[in-house]
Amino acid sequence: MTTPSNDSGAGLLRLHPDGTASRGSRILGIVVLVGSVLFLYVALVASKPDESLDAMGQLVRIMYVHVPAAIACYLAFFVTAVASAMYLWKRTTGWDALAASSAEIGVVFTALTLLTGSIWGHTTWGTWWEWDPRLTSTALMFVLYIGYLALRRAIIDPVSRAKQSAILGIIAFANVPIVHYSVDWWRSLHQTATVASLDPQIDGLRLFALFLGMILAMLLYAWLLLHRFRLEFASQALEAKGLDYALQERRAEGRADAAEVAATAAPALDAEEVR
Amino acid sequence: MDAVVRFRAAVCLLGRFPALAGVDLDVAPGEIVLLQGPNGAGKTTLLRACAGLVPVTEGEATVLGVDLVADRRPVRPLVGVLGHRTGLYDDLSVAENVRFWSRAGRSRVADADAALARLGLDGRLADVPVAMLSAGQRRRTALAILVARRPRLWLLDEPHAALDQDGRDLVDRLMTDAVGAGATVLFASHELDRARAVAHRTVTVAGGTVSGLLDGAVAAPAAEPAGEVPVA
Amino acid sequence: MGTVLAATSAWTYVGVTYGATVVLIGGYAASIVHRGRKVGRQLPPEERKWS
Amino acid sequence: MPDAPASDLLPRESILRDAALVMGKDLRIERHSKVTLGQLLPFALLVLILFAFALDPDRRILEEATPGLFWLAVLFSMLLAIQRAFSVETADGVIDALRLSDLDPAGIFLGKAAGIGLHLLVLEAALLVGVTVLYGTTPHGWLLLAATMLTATAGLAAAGSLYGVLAAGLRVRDTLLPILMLPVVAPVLIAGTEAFTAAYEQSSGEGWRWCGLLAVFAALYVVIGIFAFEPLLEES
Repeated sequence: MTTPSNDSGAGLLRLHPDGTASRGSRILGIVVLVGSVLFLYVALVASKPDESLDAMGQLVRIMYVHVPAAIACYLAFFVTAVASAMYLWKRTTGWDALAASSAEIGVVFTALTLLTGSIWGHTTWGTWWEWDPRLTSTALMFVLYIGYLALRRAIIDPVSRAKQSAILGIIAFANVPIVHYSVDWWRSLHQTATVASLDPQIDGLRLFALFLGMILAMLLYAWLLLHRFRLEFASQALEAKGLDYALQERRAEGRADAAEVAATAAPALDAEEVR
Repeated sequence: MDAVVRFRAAVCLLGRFPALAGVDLDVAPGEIVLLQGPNGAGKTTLLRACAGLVPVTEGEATVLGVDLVADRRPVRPLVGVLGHRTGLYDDLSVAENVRFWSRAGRSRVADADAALARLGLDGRLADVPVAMLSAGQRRRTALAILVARRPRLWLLDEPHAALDQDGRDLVDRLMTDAVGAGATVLFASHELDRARAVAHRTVTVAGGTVSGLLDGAVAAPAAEPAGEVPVA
Repeated sequence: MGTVLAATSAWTYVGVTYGATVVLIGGYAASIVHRGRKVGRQLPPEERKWS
Repeated sequence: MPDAPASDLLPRESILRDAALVMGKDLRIERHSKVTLGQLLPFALLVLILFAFALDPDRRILEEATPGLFWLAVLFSMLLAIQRAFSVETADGVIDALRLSDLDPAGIFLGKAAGIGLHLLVLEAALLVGVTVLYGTTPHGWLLLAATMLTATAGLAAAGSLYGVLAAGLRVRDTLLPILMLPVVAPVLIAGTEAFTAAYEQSSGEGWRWCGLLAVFAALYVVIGIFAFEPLLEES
C-alpha cells in the first residue's frame, strides 16, 4: 500500500500524517463545511419566519436543527443494531468497531436533540422540559445508550466485550419502537391537542431549510462515523498489538521458568529413582 | 484409542493476557498426568481449556474427540472439573447441592447418593448449608459432585489443597479407582512428592508453555512470533 | 415594544440553539480527530487501512 | 464397576425440565435464605411509606397516584430481586458449573425468569395490600388487576433475567443494571399504571388495551431471552 503522497494537491488536501483523515474523508469534510454555510444562510437568513395562524415567528428556525438531529440519532442507533447483528454473524472486529462508533455518535446527536428540544420547549411552554412524547422517548433512549457505552467500558476482554455489546446493541434498538409507541400512547391520553397544533406550517424556503438540515445531518454523521470508526479500529489494533508483544514476553518468561524448574527438578528426579 | 487430550501449539487468552502461549500435550486414555510448575505458569488455564471453559485461539486442541477450537461446548458434559472455586450454592445444603448439580449434569440420583456416602458426607453434614462448611468439607462436596458425574476425563486443580490427611488419601484412591474404571486424570498440584506417587507421568508447565508429548508424538513447529519490534 | 422584545428574545433562543449545536458537534469532531491522531501516531502506517 | 465413566448419561430432556430444576433450586435457596420475604418485602413497603413522606400524606394525592406509586415500588424491588437472583449465580465459580452442566441455557433463562417472576408476584401482592391499607384505596376490577400483574410480571422477569445475566459477570453490575433496565421497562411502568388506573376507576376497556401491550412486551422478551441467554451466559 503506497504511503499517502502528502504533498500532492492543494494545501487543503494535505493530510496530517498520523491522523485518521484520508482523501475521501477530507473531501466529505469540505462538502459538509460548504453545506453548513449554505444551511446557515438558508435557515437563518433566507427563509422567512413562520407567519401562519399561531405564528412561531423566528422560533421555527430551531426546528431546522432539532428535527434533523432527532433523525440522525435514530439512524446512528439503527447502524449500531445492524453492525451488531453483522458482528454476531461475521465475528470480525470491524463490525464491532462500527457498532461502538455509531453508538457514541448517536449519543452525541441525542444529547443535541434533547438540548434543542428543551430550548424549544422553553420558548413555547415556558418550561425547560415538556412531556412531549418525542422528547420523552428520546430521553429514555439517551439513558439506554449511555448504558450501552458504560457496558463497553466495563468489559476488558475484547471478544467478550464485542459479543455482549452486540447483543445489547440489537436488544436496545428493538426497544426503541416499544418505548416510542407506549410513550406516544401515554401522552395522547393526557395531552389534548397541544402538540398537534405546534407543528408549524412549513413550506417554501422553510421546507428547503429543513430538508437541507436533514441532508447535512446525514453527511455530518457519515463524516463523524468515518473518523470515529478509524479511531476505534486503530485503538483496537493497538490493543491487539500489545498482545503480540505480551505473547513474546510470555514465551520468554516460559523459557526462563523452564530453565529454573529444570535446575530444581534434577535432584528430585534422582530421589525418585532411588525409591 | 487415540489420545484423550491432544494439544499442539495451543494459545489461550485471558482478556489480553496470553495465559497459554504454546502448549504441546498428549494424554493417553487411563493415564494420570501431573502438571507441575510455578504459580501463574498457566496450569489452571490449561485445565480450564481442556474443560472447554476458555477459548483456544491458536493451534490445535482436541479433548475426547471434540475440537475445542471449532466448538468447545460439547466437551463440557464429558469432563469433571475440580477448581479452587467449588461452584456450590452457599444457601443450599450439601445434599441439595450434590443432588441439584447431579440432576443438572444428567447423572442418576443413585450415583449422587453413592457419591455422598463415598465422600463421607451422608451423615450429619448432608443437611448443613454449604456456607457453614470448612474449606475441606466444601472441597469434599465438590468432589462428590464430580464423582457422581462419573466423567471420562478428570481435571483437578490442586485437589489436595485444604484437605486433611485422610482427605488426601481419599483423593488419591478416587483418582486410581477412576482410572481403573476407564477414566483419565489430568491434575495440577504443588505437593510434588504425594502427587508423583500417584501420577504415571509428570509434565512441566512454565510461562504458558508446555512440552508434554508422549514419545513418538511429533511437536508442531514452534510458532515463531511475528518478530515485530514492539512500538514503545 | 413588546414585539421587539419578543423578537429579540426569539433571536436569542435561535442564537443559543445554533451556538450550542456548533459547540457540541464541533467539540466532539475536534476530540475525535485529536484522539485519532494520538492513536494513529502509535500505529505503524501499514496497519492503518485508510491512508 | 461403580465408577465406570457414565457413557449412558440420561438423555437431555426438555427445556422446561431444566427450567423447573433451576426454579426449584432458586425457591429452595429462598426458603433457606429468606431474602425476598425478609428483606425485599419490607423494602417494598418502606418505599410506599417514603412516598407518603414525599407526597404529603393528605390522602388526595396519594390516592390519585396509587397505581403509579404501586408500579414504581415494584420496579425498584425488581432491581433488587434481579441483583439477588444473579449474585447467587456469580458466587464461587457457580457460572462455570452452570456451563459445565448439561442444562440448556434457554432452560436456565426460563427457570431464572420464573423464579424472579414468583418473587415479584409475592412482592406485588404485599404491595397491593400496602397501597390499600396505607393509602386508603379500594381495588376494583380484580380481573384487570390480576391480568395486568401477571403480564407485567412476566415482562419484568424475562427482561430482568436477560439483563441480569448480561450484567452478571461485571464488577459494575450493581450500578449498570438500573440504567440498562429502567429505560427498557419504562413501558411496563406506563402500561401498568394506566391499566391499574382504569381498574381502580372502573373506566372503559382502555385498561385491557394496556394489558395487551404488557403481554406483547412479555412475549417479546421471552423470545429474545431464549436466544440471547446462551451467548451471554458464555461470555459473562
